[in-house]
Amino acid sequence: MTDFLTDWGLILVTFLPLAGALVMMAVPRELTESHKVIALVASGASLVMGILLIANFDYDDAGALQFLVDKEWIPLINSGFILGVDGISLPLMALTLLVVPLVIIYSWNHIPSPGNPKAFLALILILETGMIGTFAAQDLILFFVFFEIVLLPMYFMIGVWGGPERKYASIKFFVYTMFGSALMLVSFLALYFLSREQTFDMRILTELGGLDIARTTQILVFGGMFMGFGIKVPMFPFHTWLPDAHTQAPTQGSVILAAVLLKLGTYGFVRIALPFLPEGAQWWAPIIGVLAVIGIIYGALGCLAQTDMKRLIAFSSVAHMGFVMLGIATLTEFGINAAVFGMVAHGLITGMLFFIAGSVKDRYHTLEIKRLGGLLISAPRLGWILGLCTMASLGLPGLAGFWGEFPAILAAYEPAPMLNQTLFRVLMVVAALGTVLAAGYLLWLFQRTAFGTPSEEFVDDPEIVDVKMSEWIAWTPMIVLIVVLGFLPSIIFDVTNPAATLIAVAAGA
Amino acid sequence: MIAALAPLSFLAQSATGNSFDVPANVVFYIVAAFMVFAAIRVVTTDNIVHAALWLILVLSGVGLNFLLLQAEFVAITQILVYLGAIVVLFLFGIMLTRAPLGRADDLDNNMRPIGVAVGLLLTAVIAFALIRTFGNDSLTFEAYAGSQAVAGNNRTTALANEIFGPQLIPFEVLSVLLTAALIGAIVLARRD
Amino acid sequence: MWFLTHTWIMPALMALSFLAILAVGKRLPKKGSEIGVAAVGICFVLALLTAGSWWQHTNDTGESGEHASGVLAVAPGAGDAEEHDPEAFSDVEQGCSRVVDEADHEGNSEKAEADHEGDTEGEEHSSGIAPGESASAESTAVATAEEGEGHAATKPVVRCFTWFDNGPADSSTITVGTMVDGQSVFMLVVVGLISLLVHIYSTDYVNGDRRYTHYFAFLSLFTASMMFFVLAQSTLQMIVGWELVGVCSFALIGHWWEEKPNSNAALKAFLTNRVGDIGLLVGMIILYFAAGRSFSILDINILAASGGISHGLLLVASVCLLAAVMSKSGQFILHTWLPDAMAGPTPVSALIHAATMVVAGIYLVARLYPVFFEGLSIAGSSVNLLAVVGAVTAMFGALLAFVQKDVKKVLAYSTISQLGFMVTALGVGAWTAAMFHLFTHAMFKACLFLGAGSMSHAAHHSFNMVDDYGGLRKIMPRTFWTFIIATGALAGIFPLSGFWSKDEILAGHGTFFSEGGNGTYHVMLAMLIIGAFCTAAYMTRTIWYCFYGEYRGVGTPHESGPRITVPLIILATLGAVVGFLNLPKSIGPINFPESLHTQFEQFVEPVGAYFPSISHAEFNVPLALFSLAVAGLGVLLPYLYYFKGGLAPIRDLSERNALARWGKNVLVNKYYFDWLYTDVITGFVKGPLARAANWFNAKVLDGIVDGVGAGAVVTGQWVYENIDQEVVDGAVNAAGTTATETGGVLRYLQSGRIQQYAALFFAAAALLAGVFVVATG
Amino acid sequence: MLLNQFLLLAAILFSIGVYGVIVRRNGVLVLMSIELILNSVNINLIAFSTYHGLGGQVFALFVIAVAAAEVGVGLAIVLLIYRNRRSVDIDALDELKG
Repeated sequence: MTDFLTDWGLILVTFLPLAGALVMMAVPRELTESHKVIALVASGASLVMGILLIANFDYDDAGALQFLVDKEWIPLINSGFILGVDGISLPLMALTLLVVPLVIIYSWNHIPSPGNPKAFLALILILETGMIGTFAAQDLILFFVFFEIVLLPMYFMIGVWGGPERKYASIKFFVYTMFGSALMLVSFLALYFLSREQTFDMRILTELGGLDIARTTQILVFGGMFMGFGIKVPMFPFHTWLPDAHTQAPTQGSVILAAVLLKLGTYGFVRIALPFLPEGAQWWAPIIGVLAVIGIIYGALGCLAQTDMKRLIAFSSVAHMGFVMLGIATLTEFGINAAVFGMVAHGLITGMLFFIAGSVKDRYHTLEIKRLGGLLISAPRLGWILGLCTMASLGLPGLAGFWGEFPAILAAYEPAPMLNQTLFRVLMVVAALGTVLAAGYLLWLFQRTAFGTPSEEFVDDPEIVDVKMSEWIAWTPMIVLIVVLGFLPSIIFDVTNPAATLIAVAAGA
Repeated sequence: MIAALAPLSFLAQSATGNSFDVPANVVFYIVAAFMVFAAIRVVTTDNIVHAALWLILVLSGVGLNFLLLQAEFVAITQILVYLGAIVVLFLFGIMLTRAPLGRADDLDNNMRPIGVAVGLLLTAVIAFALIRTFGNDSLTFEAYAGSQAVAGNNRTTALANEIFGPQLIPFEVLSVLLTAALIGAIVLARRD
Repeated sequence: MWFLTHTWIMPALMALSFLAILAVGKRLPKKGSEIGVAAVGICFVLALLTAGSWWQHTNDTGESGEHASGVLAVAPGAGDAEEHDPEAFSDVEQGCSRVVDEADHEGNSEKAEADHEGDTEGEEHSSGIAPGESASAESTAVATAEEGEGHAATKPVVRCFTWFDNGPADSSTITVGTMVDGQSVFMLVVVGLISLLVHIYSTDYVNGDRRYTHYFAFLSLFTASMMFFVLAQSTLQMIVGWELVGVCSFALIGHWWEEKPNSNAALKAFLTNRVGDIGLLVGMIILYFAAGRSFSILDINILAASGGISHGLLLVASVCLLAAVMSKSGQFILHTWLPDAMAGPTPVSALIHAATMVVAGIYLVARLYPVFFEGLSIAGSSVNLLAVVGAVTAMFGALLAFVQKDVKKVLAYSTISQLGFMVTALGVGAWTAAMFHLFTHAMFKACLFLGAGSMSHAAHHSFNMVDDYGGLRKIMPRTFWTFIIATGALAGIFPLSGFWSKDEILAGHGTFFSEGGNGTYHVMLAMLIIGAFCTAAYMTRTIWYCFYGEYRGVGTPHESGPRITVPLIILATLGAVVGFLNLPKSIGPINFPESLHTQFEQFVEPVGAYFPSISHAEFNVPLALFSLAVAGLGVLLPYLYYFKGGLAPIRDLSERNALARWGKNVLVNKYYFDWLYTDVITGFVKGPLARAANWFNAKVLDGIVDGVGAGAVVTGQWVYENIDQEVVDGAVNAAGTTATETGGVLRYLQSGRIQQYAALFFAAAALLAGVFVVATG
Repeated sequence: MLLNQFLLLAAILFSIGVYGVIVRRNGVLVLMSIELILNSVNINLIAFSTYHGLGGQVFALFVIAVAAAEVGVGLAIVLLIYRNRRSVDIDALDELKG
């Protein structure tokens, strides 16, 4: 069993969804129910494999890559088919494996217009393969391939199943990310040519840690990655695609986008940019820190100006990812741990918020905050879940969001030794200020949507019902996780800590 | 066919020895000048049919370049496929879309300056990189010598060995692709 | 001992109760309230048992320290300190405090025998550490040497487990657990008691409410969070508890969220607290790093008390934490949320916004006292931030209470003012006095709030005492008497509890007649006395409006049922007698028996390396008399005005003393009285001062809060419209526009023209390639 | 002969092709520009194959084949567009516009 897992585990986890998508191709389009079942089975099988992996993961050695698959792939450029997970990829992979089946369950009776579950679900499965692959890949070219695989399904999800402005949003999303990817690829190639071994193997590149690469070059190459990953995160000046994409995407798209896709960028920073180019990272860290904090404040201000619930939540992502990036910018174990925790927490919480926004839209056919209100009367359970999620999102201790925020702020007090302490302490205070703004806009949202009495147009609207069965099934695991992680942060911290320590040592050396 | 072309490739043959370098170079630069001029005409002419004809010139020049580089088979294929098939396809396309056969003023959009800028920038960057990387490296055709030795001094045989040996699977995939493209083109172009 | 090591059961039980009520509450016959009442009842019993266990524990420690606990004389017994101090932390589980661990470690190496008595009860956790005698870790030793106070060190019982690891393996464990010492035990009892009574009271008071079940669920959650906070072993845990009580407060203030003002009040409370929380987060972070990457309260306290942390850092940290205290405990300039918080149900006001949650700030300061003590240089100075903030709050809060019509608002301002007393007490080094006042205040203020609730229950849910109350004395005798007793206690009337605790605070400032406590805080003392005067006065006014005169409301009021009156009676009784828990050693010539006096001090106040050596003020008879007189005057003036105002002037009084003569002169001429009271005192207070205060309160402070909110929205809007949509998007778009002659910036990217993307793409690729070509050369 | 003379020629052709892709409005002309780009790549492949063996020639052949396929499909698309809109003006193709 263990041998099987070691050899095939990761491959199966990664490609089972893709296999499911291929099977769906062969099934006629009219059999919508079968498509849903196949999609669920494929992602479920992947989840089961994932659980097996998680169960067999050696937590004492969480800093090392496990279940390593190392096959020859493109010998010409010395690029291998290398998959592996360590303490940092594992939580993110688990998050992906969890979220996708839930999204498929949610889709059971929420296929957005214009329908066609076959294509929709197949795209979700392809997306899953891309996301898991990105977290598992240990070869730059492989990483890049998976990273780009993600782009297309998302583009189509927004462009076909999206809202009225979908074309603009999808193009913006595509061009933005594509632009970043191009620069990122150049950086990868530069790494290849500049490294002593001429390899794309991330293990070797981590080990080399920017050896032989001059400082200026490191800074430039890091800059390319910064664009690629930073756009995906999205960091402050590059975030403008996000609100549009989120607002226009169908609920499922928004959830996946918020829950997993944004993490590809931050994961890239942690996995690739920091350990490969320590000196570049050190040069860029203050810039990243400042941009992150600007993002926190700016995202919050943006939220306060929104009149659309979904757009507000989208803007809040900018602020939350700011905390993640602040953690990364400190180049300390604490900061990187916080960042990974923040990614998972943000995935769960913002994912949930988008789920709720989608359900509200289903019921009210509008997300304009002004027109909503009295959700707690019309649909009490939905309202309470929204309350819980807003509380989690504003970083209430005892819920998952806190452990992404607080340690990041904490880490900023004492960043890695070579960074400017004063600057980071200022950033810390500003970031702490951001938590107040976060409370402001989220509670404001909650007050305007949930409190009060429903406006007249929605009183006794038969469509406004409380949480449905498929929603319960899809949401319960996420809600439970939000609460459990809030009280037992060790579930994630203990896994990420060894790996984060290695990265912090590599980047801060 | 190939044999018939043999006289033409004397230029290439001679390239190995320094003595014929000069005529080969002369031919190259003349051809290159024509090609650049023709290529510029392709993208600037305001007569769409002329563009296709200028394209023929460029493609032939590329074929000649292949000959200079001792790649006769590719040169032949280039001429056959491009001139025989692709340009004809273009002309069909022009006719079918009822493009204006004479001059037309609206073939370009308003992005000429940016196009020129991008083009010059690209040229500059690539040229700079090339010159710095390869400098004055001469062509030696060493690699050909090795494979020819195996295939009995016949370059075409060597090429065939390569295609139907190590590259067989890509080759097959390519044929599938061509079929798929054919079907795709039919599907797209058919009137429902 | 078992109870001391298993205190975690209490918050866990309450949390369980929260979940149970949410899950099945609605299906139960009493809609879930039975679960809550039962759980909190068990918790209260456990808290009492814990307290008993602690009492036992302290006595044991005292004996083993070979030191009679009663000796209070200030005698620098250095030998004594060395004798018992290593054992002072023998009940600290290994790993909960790095400093203690190090001390233990070094002790062990020198002297392994070191058996100790503390854990003979056979509990499995806290044993096994054999602290050596010398405990020569630098910090501990320094601290103990300074420890000159007389009685034996009380031993905190600390248990913990790893919460998570963060950072390199050797120095990164972050623990969660319980830290039980006198302070937390007494607070547990307070929380348990008030919570139990409020639960019982609520079963009647909110009966039939639309969200009865939710109400009880959140009461349970609140109790759980508060206990979690009180028992916290690490500062991180305190943050968690701190925020959780805040969110419960949010939920309960906004209990009737259908009405906008209620949800506004809830938002205001939460946001104001969040502003203070910036300070909390930053302060705790500073302390974490200052204590060598440890959240442990013990570590922080020991290091702070022993000079292991620089004064500058402590100062910054304590100022940051003060912001949190100001918001949570309603101290001046961040107090505005507390009166608004009265929008919640009255029992909630009693439990959360008077007796327990709002004192979390006080508790925080008391818990991390060395930080404040050293950081603000409390000993020996005559002014510091804590004292100033507290005194200002005590005075202004009391003044504001005059102009309120709503009985709950009077009580809310009163709470603010009393919290100011506690903060000042902490600021002048009168730690025990602050805790004691916290204790007594919890009793009588809860009683007052519940009494107000009882009245509104009778008077058709109105709290407007001026317009809707009156003459309730006869109709609601039990409410009346309990209210009177609690008012007496609040006003500091001898011998009710408030007298003792308030007086201890006043004495702690040092008096005008002699020095006392840790310094000479004369200015604060004066302000507090004014505050005390006002307290007595506005409470008398309240009593007049509520209970005397004719009933002015609608309907026929009636006395409330037993589930409301019984808690009132219990609280009033306690409010009357708990003052005797901490009698001074002597009052003038009268000496109290040893078993009676300074009990509170002995069992609650920690002594040892994790607590600074504070000195205790002696009971000061002149000061006590003076303050009593001030309180009496505070009662007298409104009494004369309201109760006797309509009667003929009392002539005889003027011949007896000067003060009464002055009062008489006022009364002789009604206008003069009016002038004095309405124009000069009330007029000034109610007019310029209160109005100014109210104006400042409403316009400036609220204005700032609202303004910041509105400003943030406006800024947000502006930023969004101008920067986000124009500049940032514009920059993106501009990249494609460089060579275009015309066309709006925004329109361009939206063109959707592939060729522009192509141009952009190639240009970017070329540029980047160029950069690399140049760079890698 | 120098390696660079071929490579530079290819670079120039490539840039001209890019220019064409950017400025041409007619779909057929854009396709022609793409052919220029593909051919410049082919020159590179062949030039390098003199150093690295016949793989480059094989690749060039593949590129030619793919180009043929591409032109086929591309023209079909242009045709389709023409049929639907009576124009092959790419500027008019603002389907992607938001």
